[in-house]
Amino acid sequence: MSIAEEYTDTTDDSRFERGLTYLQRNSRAYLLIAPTALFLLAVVGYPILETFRLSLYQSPADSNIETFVGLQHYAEIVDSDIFYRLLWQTGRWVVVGVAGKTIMGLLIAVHLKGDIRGRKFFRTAFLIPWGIPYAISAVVFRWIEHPQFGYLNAILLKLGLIEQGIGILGNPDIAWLGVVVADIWIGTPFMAIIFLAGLQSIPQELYEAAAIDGAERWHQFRYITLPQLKSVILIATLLSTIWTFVSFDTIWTMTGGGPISTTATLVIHIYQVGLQNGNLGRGAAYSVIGFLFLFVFAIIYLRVYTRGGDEL
Amino acid sequence: MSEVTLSNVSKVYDDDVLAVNELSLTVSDGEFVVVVGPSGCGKSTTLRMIAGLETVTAGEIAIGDEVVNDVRPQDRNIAMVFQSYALYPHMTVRENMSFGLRLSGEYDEQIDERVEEAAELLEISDLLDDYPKQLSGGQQQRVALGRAIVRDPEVFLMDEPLSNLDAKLRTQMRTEIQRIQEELDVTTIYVTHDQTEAMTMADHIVILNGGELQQVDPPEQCYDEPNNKFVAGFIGSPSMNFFDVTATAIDGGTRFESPDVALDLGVDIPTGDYTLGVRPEDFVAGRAGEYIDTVVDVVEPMGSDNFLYLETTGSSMEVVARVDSEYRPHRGDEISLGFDTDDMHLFNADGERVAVTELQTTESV
Amino acid sequence: MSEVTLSNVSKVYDDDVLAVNELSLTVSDGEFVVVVGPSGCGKSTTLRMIAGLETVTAGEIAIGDEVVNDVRPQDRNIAMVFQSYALYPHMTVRENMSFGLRLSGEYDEQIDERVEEAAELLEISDLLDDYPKQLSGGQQQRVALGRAIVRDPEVFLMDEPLSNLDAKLRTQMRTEIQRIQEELDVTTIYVTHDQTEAMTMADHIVILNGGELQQVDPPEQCYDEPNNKFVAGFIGSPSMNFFDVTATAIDGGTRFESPDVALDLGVDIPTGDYTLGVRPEDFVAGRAGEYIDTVVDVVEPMGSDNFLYLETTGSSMEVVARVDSEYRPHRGDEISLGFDTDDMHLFNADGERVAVTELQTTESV
Amino acid sequence: MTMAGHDRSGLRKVRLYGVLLALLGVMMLPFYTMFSSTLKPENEIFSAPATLVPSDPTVQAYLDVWTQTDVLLWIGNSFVISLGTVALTLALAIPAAYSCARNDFVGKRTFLLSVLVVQMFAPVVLIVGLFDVITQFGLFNTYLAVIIPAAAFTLPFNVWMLYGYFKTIPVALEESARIDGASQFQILTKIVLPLTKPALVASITYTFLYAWNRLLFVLTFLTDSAKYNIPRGVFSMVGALQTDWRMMLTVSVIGIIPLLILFAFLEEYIVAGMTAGAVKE
Amino acid sequence: SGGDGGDGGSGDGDSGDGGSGTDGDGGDGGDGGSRSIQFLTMGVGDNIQQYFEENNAAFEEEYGVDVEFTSVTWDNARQTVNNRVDGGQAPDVSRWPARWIPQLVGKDALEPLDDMMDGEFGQKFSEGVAAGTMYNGSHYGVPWAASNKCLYYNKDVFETAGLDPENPSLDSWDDMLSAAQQIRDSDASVPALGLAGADAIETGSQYYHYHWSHGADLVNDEGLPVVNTDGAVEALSFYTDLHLEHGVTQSSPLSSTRQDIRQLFENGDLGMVIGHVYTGLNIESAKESGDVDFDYGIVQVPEGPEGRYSLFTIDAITVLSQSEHKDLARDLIRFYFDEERRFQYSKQKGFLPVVEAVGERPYFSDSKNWAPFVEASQYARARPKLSNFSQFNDRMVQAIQEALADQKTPQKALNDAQSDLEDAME
Ligand SMILES: Nc1ncnc2c1ncn2[C@@H]1O[C@H](COP(=O)(O)OP(=O)(O)OP(=O)(O)O)[C@@H](O)[C@H]1O
Ligand SMILES: Nc1ncnc2c1ncn2[C@@H]1O[C@H](COP(=O)(O)OP(=O)(O)OP(=O)(O)O)[C@@H](O)[C@H]1O
Ligand SMILES: [Mg+2]
Ligand SMILES: [Mg+2]
Repeated sequence: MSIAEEYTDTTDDSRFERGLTYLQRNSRAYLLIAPTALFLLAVVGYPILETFRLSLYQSPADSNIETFVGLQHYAEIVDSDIFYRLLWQTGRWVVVGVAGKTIMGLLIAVHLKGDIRGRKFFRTAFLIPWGIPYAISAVVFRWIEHPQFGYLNAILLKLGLIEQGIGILGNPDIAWLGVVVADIWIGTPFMAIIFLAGLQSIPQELYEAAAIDGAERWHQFRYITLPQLKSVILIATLLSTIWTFVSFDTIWTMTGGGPISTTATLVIHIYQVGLQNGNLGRGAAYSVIGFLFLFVFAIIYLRVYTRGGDEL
Repeated sequence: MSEVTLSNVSKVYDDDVLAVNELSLTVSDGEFVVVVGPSGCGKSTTLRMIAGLETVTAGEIAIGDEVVNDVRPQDRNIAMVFQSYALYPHMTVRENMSFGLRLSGEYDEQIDERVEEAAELLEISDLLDDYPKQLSGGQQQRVALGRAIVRDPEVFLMDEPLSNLDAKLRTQMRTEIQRIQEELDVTTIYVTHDQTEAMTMADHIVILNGGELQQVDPPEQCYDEPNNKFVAGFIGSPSMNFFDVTATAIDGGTRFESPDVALDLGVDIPTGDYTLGVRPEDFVAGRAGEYIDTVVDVVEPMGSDNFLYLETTGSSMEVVARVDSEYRPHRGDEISLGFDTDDMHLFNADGERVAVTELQTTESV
Repeated sequence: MSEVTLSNVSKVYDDDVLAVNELSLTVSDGEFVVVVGPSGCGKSTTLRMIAGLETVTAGEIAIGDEVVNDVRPQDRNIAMVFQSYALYPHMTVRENMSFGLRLSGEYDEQIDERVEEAAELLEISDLLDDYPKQLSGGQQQRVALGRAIVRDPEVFLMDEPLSNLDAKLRTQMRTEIQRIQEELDVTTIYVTHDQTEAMTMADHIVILNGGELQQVDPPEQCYDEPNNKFVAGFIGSPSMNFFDVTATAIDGGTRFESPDVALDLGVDIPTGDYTLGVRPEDFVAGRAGEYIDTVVDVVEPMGSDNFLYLETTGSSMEVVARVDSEYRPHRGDEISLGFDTDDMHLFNADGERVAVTELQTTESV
Repeated sequence: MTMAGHDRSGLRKVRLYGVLLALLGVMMLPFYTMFSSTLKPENEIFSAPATLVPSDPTVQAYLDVWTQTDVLLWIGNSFVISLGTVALTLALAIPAAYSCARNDFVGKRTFLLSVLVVQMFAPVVLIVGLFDVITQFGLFNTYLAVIIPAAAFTLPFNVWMLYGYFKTIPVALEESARIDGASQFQILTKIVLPLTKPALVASITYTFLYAWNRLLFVLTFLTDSAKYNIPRGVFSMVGALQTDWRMMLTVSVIGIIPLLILFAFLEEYIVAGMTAGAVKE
Repeated sequence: SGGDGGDGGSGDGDSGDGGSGTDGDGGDGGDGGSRSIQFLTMGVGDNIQQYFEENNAAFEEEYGVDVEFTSVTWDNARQTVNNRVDGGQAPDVSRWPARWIPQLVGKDALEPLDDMMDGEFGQKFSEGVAAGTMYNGSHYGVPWAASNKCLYYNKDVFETAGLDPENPSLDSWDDMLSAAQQIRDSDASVPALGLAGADAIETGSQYYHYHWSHGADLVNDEGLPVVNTDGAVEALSFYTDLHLEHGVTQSSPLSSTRQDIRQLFENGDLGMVIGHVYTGLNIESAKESGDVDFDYGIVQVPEGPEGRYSLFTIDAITVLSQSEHKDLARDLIRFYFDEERRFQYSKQKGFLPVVEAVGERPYFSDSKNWAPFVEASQYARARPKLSNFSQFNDRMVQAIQEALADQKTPQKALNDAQSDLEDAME
């Protein structure tokens, strides 16, 4: 019997007592998380539960009468074609959007990391998109891409690349890309500042050691920066995924989900069904499904992350 | 070719700290040079400049025939042990050690082999899959050492690589480093504050003080013929004992006098103020009436020897003598210390060495 | 009262590393104890448990009369020098050193005074307004030391506080630490891998190996009467030479024999396998035909002495001897090494000390 | 010799700035669109094709905004809401994140995961229920009606972000402070937080801007136009059939100015806090 | 229904109803004496902001109350209203499209205003207008404003294209098409016709003109969808062919909202567009400030094989049943229905007057901008009153887009819409 086993194997205490001493020993830890837990519970606990509850009811827009329908909403959703199309459209929206923001953010952060002249200017300038109300940014992007008033078309026309304005947001094949670009633009500063903060906490001597080991810049990035940023990247991409998944303003303002619903995501659909058309129950059911997707994703993501032996 | 040459190299840190001042130094191909000097004298800075981690404020550094001032560290083909270890916290010991090899595109088996070999040598085979934070200080240091020695660089730079190891392991590692260095015939620059390491490992010892070069010579020469008072006091432990003496011309030589010493030598030397130095182990104790009269203050048994801390009767100066462990006087005992004039060192008012022996020889001719 | 008592203290790290095993130890009030042992033997862990930074897996630690297992570090009134320095990177040297005092609500002038006094002592007065990253390794270490000594704790814990200092400064610091410790009469537990520090500073030396206590005794006793083979080999540098010998009864005593040694002693001792140990400095070189015949391999001049690395003619074992620096044989010279049987150590098959001298005395009675 | 060196580091600089400027250009195009539009007469905004440079720049829009709207009031309200949210969020997130970073307790993973759950519903969905909560607490039409939901939605990021950063602070530093006699609170305020400056700044920036840009909560929970923030102010200009885009954009541009000042200030703060490594590892 | 004693005698302007100070719930008079009334509207652009500010102030002065006036954007209006109604924070008075009335009534959110509408106050409105706020046999609001459409054309463009600007002969859809073709083939550098195709409610509004005039309808008398009749297919075919076949529209109509094409026209960058009164008013004011310089004409929306229709929308002002100040709310309504105030509103906002007396003012019949719209009242046609109209409309817009994008034939697009709508409306 190893010493370790010997000492962890004290079975004398009753389970309850042990639980009690455990709580006592960790009381500070619990005390410190308690305000956050309680606050969140108080503020969003009810809305979330309400969403779950509503998803089991038929609650027509034009009446206060709710009818319990069980899982009917879910059944109908899973049975509908639109659901799968929405999933696909949400998926590509999230994947491309998050990847774009992450890459752009990293690119900016890496270049801003050093002690360069004009750092303050660049840093501040890169944050500008973040300071504009999202809906305004979306409007501006809609204009930029607009076939008639848009700067993009104006530039292309001026360069003689096109003869007639192209309507990116009116083209069912590429409209979603037109929206993703705006989303990336809006979301990049966040990524950049997070990564910058992460980069700044990497000890310089690790780069020195790596340089001595013969690591080129790319290697240093790959073997020092990325692993050291791992937890930051994890947090940023996980949250960004969630946010992008539930994001609404940009799409809604730019295309309203169109054309032909090709830019609609689950959330856009939820808004249309639940809030515009007043089918709250159906909207809630969609919301719960969206939540389940994200939840499972988060768990898998964290699992994969912690697989290498890293702590959560 | 991997001779390392520093020509008038200076380093001024941002905030106007002159860390290294016009240092010129040549380390020949395959040579093992040990850099010593008081804490803060610029040892690490020098190493870091050679590695390319610190820009050179003035002067030139060349590796082989190439001036490397503007060559990036990764292109200099060096291996370095950092004073602060600088292990990669997100990599296991194995990964830490193999990182450089992997980058240079070695085969996996070969990497494994070399890493395991080095780990065995450093007695960290059991720790290969641990992360740095799980290791003790000395274990971390050994990993840092291992990371350097698995590679096959042109130049080894080691910054106090054994400082956190115990005497036994240290002796062992010392031998291993020497063996590896000789085997690979790699030019090596080694910073240490350990006298034993300096004395036993170095082809040449480089002594720095306040960013300035004091002496570059083989170990024994540094010990026996220190360039100046600083080196004399720095090399050797316990330090050399110094007496401020005045030289006056006497018949057939010179008389050196202080409240504690009075010594007539058959040398011809300008009169004036000098400093006379005698190493603790060069004292011969017990010859009463000879040269210096002292009273025993403390006796420090060191196992193999005893250190005597004595006070001179003349001016109550502290003097240290190292004697055989069997000789063990008591506090308050009066002892007279003698020394051979051959073992005596003499420095002029500027602290520079005056070669007494030669003078003596000259005189005797 | 600030006696420190460890009773059967064990530490198991999460991943089942047994770092300290059933350690019992009492450090009396005001005592200076030095902990030594090979790298990774649990020295830092022990210190950290006493400080309260590491939970105790089993056993009890008491400071004064109070069991402190569950007392928070900040309530233990200790000062500690970390092996890794652990300086606050965002504070200047002055702020680093005064942080503890400030927290305990001292007056500003008093704080300044104490910090400046300590800085002077540590020769870092010029650096008071620098940040840690602007300091050399040794300077950082001195700041770490300074941070501990400005305070007025019940217990000092120091983890290799001088490892990055040069010999001279180290000697100086050593003396200072001892002076401060005596002045304040603070119970001190001091980890080092430096033999000189251990020998000169300690009231008692604590020797650990693999998490287990080997010996607690005054320095000389550890040196002269090591409890076991491990201690014998660990204390003293270069290490003791060991010879595996077989004891057979002969007329009027015992014969110890190995390919290298043959020695008849007038002792009565069970026959069997033993290890015979002789320290390098206890060899007397040049007495041909006496005990051990060797061939010189390497001569390492150390300034004050020479180390001889020799190979026994019997079984080609390596033997180290320390001789006067004037005695300087050449590679290949044949030398016979002798030693006084008084200086000889004997260990049984379990590595435990067999008191030869006493046996001899017994026999001679 | 030194020439070559200059060339090389010069080249690197050129490349660095090249990349930065290119990125900046891409990031700035939409802002340029916005800004240049504010200098155009109303009709020119909708000329086809667009004029890339205002043909006849005028600052009339800025004057109009100044005289005709409550833009200062909106900015002031935005500050109140943003600062309130930052204060509330950090007060909650710092202890929680610290607790998770330094302790290993049963339920930690669950806690961290549940914190995320908040974000997994679109705010437009939760707002229905949130409305009840806000009115239940009697907060309707108060600043808190915006601050509290904003805090709830920024908490997850803050908890996770700070949690991640707190973990990167060498424990040795905290241990050292404990030995020095620092209380848990002092360790947090004197050691941990100063060392997490970059992360704190990121957190604050995020939280501040989240609240700054929040339209939905203001729209839903504030009816009193004296409490409007900038986005709400901007969108109060959207008409049924006709919208004064120029004024809206102008307000948006003006709204950025205080932010720029703030960012510049924070930048200073980050640089001041950039100190690394005093632990041998 | 019975007596109209409630608001006896007051010509809804001034003093008469001082009694409102002590209406029903005097209980809340205790605190500081100032009561407040919440007035929610949507889409108050800058052009009418001042109107409300001034009049609210006047009302506050007169009645000694606070008016808490809130305007939300159209994008968020629906949701805000739902939230506030569901959350028990409904305003006292609110103005919104009459087509929302059914849904709100379903939630018991609205106070019947029959007392006002059936009384003297109701006399202000023509029957057709008054019917706009009627649902389930009760008036749940007072008509606030109305809008309808005409066809604008750019005289300069017509001239360039060799068409007669003063006599454009745009009577039928085919006339419009041939004029457009002529513009397309001419030197005119602008697109001939504005076509809305973006994913927005208004795309439906624009299209329904074509739909109805081809004899198609949205729902039948039983309220069931009938969107894929032959007429409907013909209408949609015509609509999409304008773009796909004839190329007379601006590029990429799927990108364009109704606002976009209106802006194009107002800037002189379009030949023709169907628009509201205020398009003309906007152009006038832009011409005044020198920003644009072109002449335009207004004619009736072209006629189709089965008639001519102009989409007619009514906004209603309502009192919410949650209100605790219902009498005061009525006072506010009466206050705003002062004839002069109504006149100013229409004039400034560019909405057709709903009060007959105002509509008869020569200001409207004499104005070249207003007269065609007054005339268009005879072609007025409202969207069907369906509680789920917005869902219905969404589906229609999708069909239009599918056809416009050439993904489906008009027939198929409408068939699919029909079947989806049938499912949805079961
Ligand atoms: N955090 C940890 N997790 C797991 N194992 C650890 C941890 N810290 C130390 N150890 C292990 O415990 C043992 C004792 O470590 P400790 O740091 O006490 O050694 P030490 O005697 O101080 O050595 P050194 O002289 O090298 O500093 C080592 O084997 C080490 O690998
Ligand atoms: N980054 C820095 N910024 C400013 N000054 C520095 C910096 N690094 C070192 N110095 C200063 O330069 C001098 C030389 O430092 P260096 O690290 O080379 O000393 P060292 O000889 O290695 O000392 P040690 O034996 O203590 O490690 C010291 O006085 C130190 O304070
Ligand atoms: Mg150094
Ligand atoms: Mg240790």
